[in-house]
Amino acid sequence: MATLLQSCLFLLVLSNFLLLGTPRVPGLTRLTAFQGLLLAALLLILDHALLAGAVLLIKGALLPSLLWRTQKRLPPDALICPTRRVGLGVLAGMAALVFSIWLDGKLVMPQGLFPPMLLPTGLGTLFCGLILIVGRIKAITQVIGYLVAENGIFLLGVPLMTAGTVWFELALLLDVFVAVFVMGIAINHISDSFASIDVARFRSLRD
Amino acid sequence: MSGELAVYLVQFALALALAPLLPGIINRVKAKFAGRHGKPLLQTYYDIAKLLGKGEVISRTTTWTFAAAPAIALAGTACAMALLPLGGAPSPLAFAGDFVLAAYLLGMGRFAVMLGALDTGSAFEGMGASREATFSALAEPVFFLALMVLTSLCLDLGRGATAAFSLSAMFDGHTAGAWLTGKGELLLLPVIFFVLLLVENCRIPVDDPTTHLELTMIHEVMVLDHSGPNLAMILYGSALKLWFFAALAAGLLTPALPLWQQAGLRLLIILLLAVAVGVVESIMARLRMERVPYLLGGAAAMGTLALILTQAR
Amino acid sequence: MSLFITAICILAATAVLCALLAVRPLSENAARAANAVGVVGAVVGCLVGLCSVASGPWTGSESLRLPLGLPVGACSLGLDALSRLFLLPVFGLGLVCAASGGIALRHEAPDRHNFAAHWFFYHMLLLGMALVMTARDAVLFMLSWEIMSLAPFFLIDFNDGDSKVRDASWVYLVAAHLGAVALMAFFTLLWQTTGGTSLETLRQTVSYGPLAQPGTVTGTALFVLAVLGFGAKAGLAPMHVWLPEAHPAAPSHISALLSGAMINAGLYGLVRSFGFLAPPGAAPEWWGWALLLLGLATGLMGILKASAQSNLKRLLAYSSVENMGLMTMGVGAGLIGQSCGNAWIAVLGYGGALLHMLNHAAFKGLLFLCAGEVLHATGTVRMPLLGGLQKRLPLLGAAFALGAAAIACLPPLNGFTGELVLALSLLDGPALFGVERQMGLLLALTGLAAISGLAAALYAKAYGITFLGEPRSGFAANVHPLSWRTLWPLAVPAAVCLAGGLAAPWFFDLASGAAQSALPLPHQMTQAGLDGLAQARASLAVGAKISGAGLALALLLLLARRVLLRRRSVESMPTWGCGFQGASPRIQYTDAGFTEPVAKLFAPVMGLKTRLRLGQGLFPQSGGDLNVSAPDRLRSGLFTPLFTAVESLCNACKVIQHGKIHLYILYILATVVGLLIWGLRS
Amino acid sequence: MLTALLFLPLCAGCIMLLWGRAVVCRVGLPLTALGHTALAAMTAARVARGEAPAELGGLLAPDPLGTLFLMLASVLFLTAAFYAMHYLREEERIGEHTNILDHGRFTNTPERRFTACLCFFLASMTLVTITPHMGAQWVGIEATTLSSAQLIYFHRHKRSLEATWKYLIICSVGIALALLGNILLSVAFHSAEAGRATESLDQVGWFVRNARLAEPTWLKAAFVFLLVGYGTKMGLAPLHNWLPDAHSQAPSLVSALLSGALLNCAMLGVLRGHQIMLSAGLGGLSGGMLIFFGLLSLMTAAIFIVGQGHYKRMLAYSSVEHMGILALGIGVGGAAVSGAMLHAVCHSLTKCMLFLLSGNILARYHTYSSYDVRGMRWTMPVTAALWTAGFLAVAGSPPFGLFISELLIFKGMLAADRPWLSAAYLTLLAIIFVGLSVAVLRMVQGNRPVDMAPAKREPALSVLPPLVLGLAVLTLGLWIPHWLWNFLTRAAALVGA
Repeated sequence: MATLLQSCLFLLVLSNFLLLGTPRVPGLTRLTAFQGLLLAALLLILDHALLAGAVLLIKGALLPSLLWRTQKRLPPDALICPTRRVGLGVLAGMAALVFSIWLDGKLVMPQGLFPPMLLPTGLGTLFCGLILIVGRIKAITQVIGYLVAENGIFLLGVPLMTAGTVWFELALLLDVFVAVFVMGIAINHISDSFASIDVARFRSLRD
Repeated sequence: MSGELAVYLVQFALALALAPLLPGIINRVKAKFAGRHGKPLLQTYYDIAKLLGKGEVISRTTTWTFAAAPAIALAGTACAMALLPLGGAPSPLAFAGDFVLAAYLLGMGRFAVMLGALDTGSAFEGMGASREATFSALAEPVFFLALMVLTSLCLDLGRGATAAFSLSAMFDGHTAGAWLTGKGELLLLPVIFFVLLLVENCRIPVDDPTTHLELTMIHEVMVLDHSGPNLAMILYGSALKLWFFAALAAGLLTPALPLWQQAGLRLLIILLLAVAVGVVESIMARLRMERVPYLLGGAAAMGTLALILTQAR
Repeated sequence: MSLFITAICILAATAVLCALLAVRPLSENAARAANAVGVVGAVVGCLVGLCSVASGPWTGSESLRLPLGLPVGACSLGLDALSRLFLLPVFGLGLVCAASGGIALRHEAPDRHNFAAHWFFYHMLLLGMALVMTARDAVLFMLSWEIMSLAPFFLIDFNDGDSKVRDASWVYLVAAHLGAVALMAFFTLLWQTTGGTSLETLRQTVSYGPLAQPGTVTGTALFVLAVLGFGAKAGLAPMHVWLPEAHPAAPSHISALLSGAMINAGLYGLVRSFGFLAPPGAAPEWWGWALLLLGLATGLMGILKASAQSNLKRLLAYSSVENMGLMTMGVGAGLIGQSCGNAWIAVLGYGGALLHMLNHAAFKGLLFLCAGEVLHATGTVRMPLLGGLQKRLPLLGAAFALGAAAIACLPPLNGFTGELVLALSLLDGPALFGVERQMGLLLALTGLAAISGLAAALYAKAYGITFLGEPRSGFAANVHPLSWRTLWPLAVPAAVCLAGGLAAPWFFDLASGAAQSALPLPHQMTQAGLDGLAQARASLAVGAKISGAGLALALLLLLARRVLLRRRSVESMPTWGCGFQGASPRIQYTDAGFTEPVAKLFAPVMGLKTRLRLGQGLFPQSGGDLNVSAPDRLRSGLFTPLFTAVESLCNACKVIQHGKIHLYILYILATVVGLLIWGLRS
Repeated sequence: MLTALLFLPLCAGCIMLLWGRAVVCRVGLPLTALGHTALAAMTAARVARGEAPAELGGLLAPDPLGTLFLMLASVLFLTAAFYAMHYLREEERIGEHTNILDHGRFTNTPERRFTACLCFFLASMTLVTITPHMGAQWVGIEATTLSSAQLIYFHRHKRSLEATWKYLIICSVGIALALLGNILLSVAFHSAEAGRATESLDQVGWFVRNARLAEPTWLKAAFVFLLVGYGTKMGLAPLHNWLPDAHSQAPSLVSALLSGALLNCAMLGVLRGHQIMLSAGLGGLSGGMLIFFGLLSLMTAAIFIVGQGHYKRMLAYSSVEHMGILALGIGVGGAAVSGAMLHAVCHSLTKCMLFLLSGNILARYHTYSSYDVRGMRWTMPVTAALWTAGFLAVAGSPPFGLFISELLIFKGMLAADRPWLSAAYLTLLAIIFVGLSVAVLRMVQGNRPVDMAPAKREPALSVLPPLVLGLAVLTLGLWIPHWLWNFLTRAAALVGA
């Protein structure tokens, strides 16, 4: 049981670094789907079967397919990021992991609530998502980064379900779904009117 | 008291009467130096009398300002004179701070004359007014400095604030004669007053009243356009002014003697001062205009020095 | 008190009425209606106000508390001698300026200006000033102070089509607001330290409160803030920069009101706040010296800058700065006397300052109104273009001459009296202990003498160049005449100038009453103070008699001249050109030429900028020209660099808003990390 | 009644969305607003009377703090709704739009969707203000983001799209962090939860009551995340970057609502966290962080207001400034908190007024640049007068309400013995005043542009709403009713006054 959980968490961390290291958008989309699967698995291990199904549905299938559809509509050259940013991103990811482990040491654990390594993993995923948003300058990668960050938060919320507060996860799923939906719409508008989803071009509003 | 009043009144009458004598004395001294015989001593009286008998020629440009200027100047000077203690007898009008009034009364006359000069719209008279304005503005603080030495001295002598601030107290023999009792710095004051006399009455080395070149004049050029009774008033007014400053210097030099002697001594000193002016005028050349401030600055320095010394005691 | 409230209500009602009129579209009738309402309201209100000031014993103090619907402060008003004294110029000039303004605005185009708005702000200004002078609560004081400071902005802004006017009004607004900020700090700090906002109770609380012992940090901070805040209003150097900008830009009746009544509020604030800030023995002596020096510097700077100006209204503005400097000297002397235990210096310093305030209101109001009439008659106030107005506008010339003589401190006019009392106060310096104190006061008196001497020169120039001689340009040559119908408002301040000189003791009673109530003296000194005031009053009485006699004598001499000249030839000829025949108005002395000797002496302070363009060739056909200007050094040297520095700093920092969204997210990330470390580092 | 308060705008929005005749939208909007305001007023009255209304099993149970912001949001929405009637008519009249900056043609979002989103926006703000449940509050705030994104993108051109995107991404990230804050919060209370008998929905109250039992480290971390998350939405520097863009691109009435109502709702989230920290005895830390943000926001506002040429951005930065002042007031604590409450009220009214006016100016001059606007006092006198008054009010000069509140906050700083903080506060306020004055006066003064017709009567619906708001602010500067002050103090008492 515990070993399964730990290996899931390890895979999650690994997937984070893969995300940070992947320059191409399709790869990122697949990895998000993979993270969704991992989360579902994790929930199964902590035997929340029902929620696991929901997660599998939304994070594992719905959102990736949505992203997939969006990126199909985009010109292929819009899907590659410069590699220099990628390298920096991985380094930043390392730093994020170290920082979250530091936090883990600082926070006094309530007994029996958090499995070991879950907190750093969650925080690390969150930071990795943010780093992804910072490092990539495509609109769609920012959506993916947001998704990853939400995964991290979701992960941190998981132990609380044992404490009975389910609303976090439900709200989160709903929210993620709607948000990504709206963002997808926005991306479509962007690609229509800018003929590109390179947010680095979003510089007309400044001082 | 009544004796003092009598002395005062006599002296005041004398001052009014003898003032025009001073220019005569000065001219006579200068003439002697130049080896000429010179005008009669009473020339100013003759001039005034003659002018009073004449009509006037008035510039078309001018207004009532021009017409009224000499009268105002004369009145101001006369009132200032009335505040002066004469012959050791305090002025019956004396009050705390009367020297401020005296200074501003003279200023009033000066103001009127300047306006009268500007009223003619002549370049020369405007020039004269400008110079007069500048020099009198610089002379005023010096005048105050010199008098402040005396006020602080009065205060040291234990007079109350109210008594100490009037000319009559400053110039009674005890204060003014204090240099005899070892307050040597007081001897600077007559010098300052003499300088002020030269500046205020526009004598050489500040101004040359008798030159024939208007460009170099100050006072004379301002009154170019006056004639007849007005010019008479101007002449008499400037004579009074001369007397005023001479009396100041004289009041400092006379020690505390019985009233009548003091009065006589003072009169004598005034006349001697006229002689001194004449001497200075004949042995000195006129300073260049931009030098005059240095003269006043020197006087101011002396005043400050005297002040410090008085305070230090 | 009830009369005062009535006056306030009348002014407020008129203001509301004007506000309602202001929304109507501009038209001839609207303008006329607005003028009528504004003038009548102001005149009636000010008359009632004057009655309220006169009502009741002068030194008696009444107070009144109305509910103020704010969680802080209270609406408590009070009338004591000080308030009454400062209310006199407010209501008096308010009345005069309203009347003359109503006449002046007839010349303005009704479709280019919103007269109703103008009158609305005029009444707001009057209201603000009246409330400031009577407020007995810090919060109420600040509110009315800000009303008083904001209203003039809209009044100065009257001709806002002109960029110069816009600039001037902006400078005014900024100066006023910065001053108000300092005051906010001042009063709030006071409130914090004493625990109350009522100025009445402050006096008691401070005397045993934390400010009782001199030289505390709080006390120093309070002093500095007060000087900054009130000094900015009073125009003490270097906060005076707004005055020479605002007064030329504003309509003349506004300049008169601002210069005669509003800037007094700064002095009032200083005096009032020292009333509770410096209880007997609590004021460090250096406060007095600081004020004395500040006043002296302001006075000298003001008079020298004034004599450098060629624009008549700018000249008057700088001379207001100079006069405020003199009053500040008086207050400083008062504080010195108080802290050195010399009642004579203390009471006469205060009395002189307050008396001079009263006089200054009269003659400065008169002079500004005259300048306004000159503007209406000729279309310019640039002295190089004027001259010969005395012949063309005799009434106006006489009024200006009177004002000029008064402000030049010439007896028998009122300017002299204040000067005399100040001089008496400083003269007692030798009675202090220590040569440095004695020399300090006496040298200050020397400075005072220098200032008044320069003032005489300045106003000889102002009147002589503007009104005497021959017209220097077409502006002055063909003026449109002014009848007594337009000039009658000037009669009031002119009369006050004369009465202030000839009836000096009565005017001094007003000031001395205020000085007693304002200056907190320990009771062992009160008797001496009363004696001092009595002595000064006696001196003024004799002085007034003598100068009156001088006036009589002058009239007598004129009469004698008239008698002599009867039946004699009085011919009028052209001015004697010393043999030069081709005399023309252009060879007259100009203002620049008149001040040239002074300018040479004080070049560093005056900072004249001369631009000389010579004609070409040996016999130049096109005449060259000489342009002399005196920009304000403190503005160009201190404030402009400061503001530009701040602006460039801000512009340099603007790069952080670069528009790159992913970096914005980076900001968030960095903030989270930083705050987590801050929160959990222990 | 609370349920009605929540569902009235929801249903109205749905109706507009489904059966979206223009007349329905334009008439329905003010009607909804009126009904909502009436209900809100009733609620406020009950709360003021000291009752504790609760519905949906305690999910909706407003406390004074929330009720205050509820009233604000409702009133502002009312004015904006009336303004919208005029605004939408104008928009329809223009028909074919061209972008002011790049002159590209664009169309508007369908009116039905716009009005519907307005209603949803109101509903979500209502939820935020009246629920005592942190989670529900979080949901509400997220909902405001999603519904207002549509509003910002009303004019469908590139710039508004860019603004919308930035708004969406930055705020979503912020909200996500806030959610994490919530999670950490309940982790902090986990051990305490064990002793909790029944699952009541009045979370805030419960947290506040048992804050001592909570695990401090987690509490700190939770507060950090809440602060950053909701602070992003509230527009505290350096998290404010979406704000000027969104406010400058959104239609003016939307900017008015965002700046006047939304920012306060976001602040409510921060306040809840601060409440818990205070009762946990960690008020020092949270106050310090608030002061830090406040000072930073003031600086940022000063930097960008000085020499700002874009008058809507200028207003946006002034919102940043005032959020900073609020943060300062709350962080300092003591007397300053009630001042901050008053400040929130006055700022919302003033800023709403200014943004509505900016809409008028934009419609008349067709430019964002204050350099190109001249002589407003001749072309649009009423707007010009209100614009000037609004400038004075927002710059915090008497006799407007903001002066009183800023004075109280300053007093609080001195009382808390922070002389340097108060000095910096005054200095920055002065700089901001100067910066604002330059731009505003430049626009108001001067001669009428030659190509522009002289003043014609301005439509009543375009000037009346701002006028009403302006009068309200003026009144608050001279007379604050007793009941209102009591209400403010009660609200302030919850956050440590």
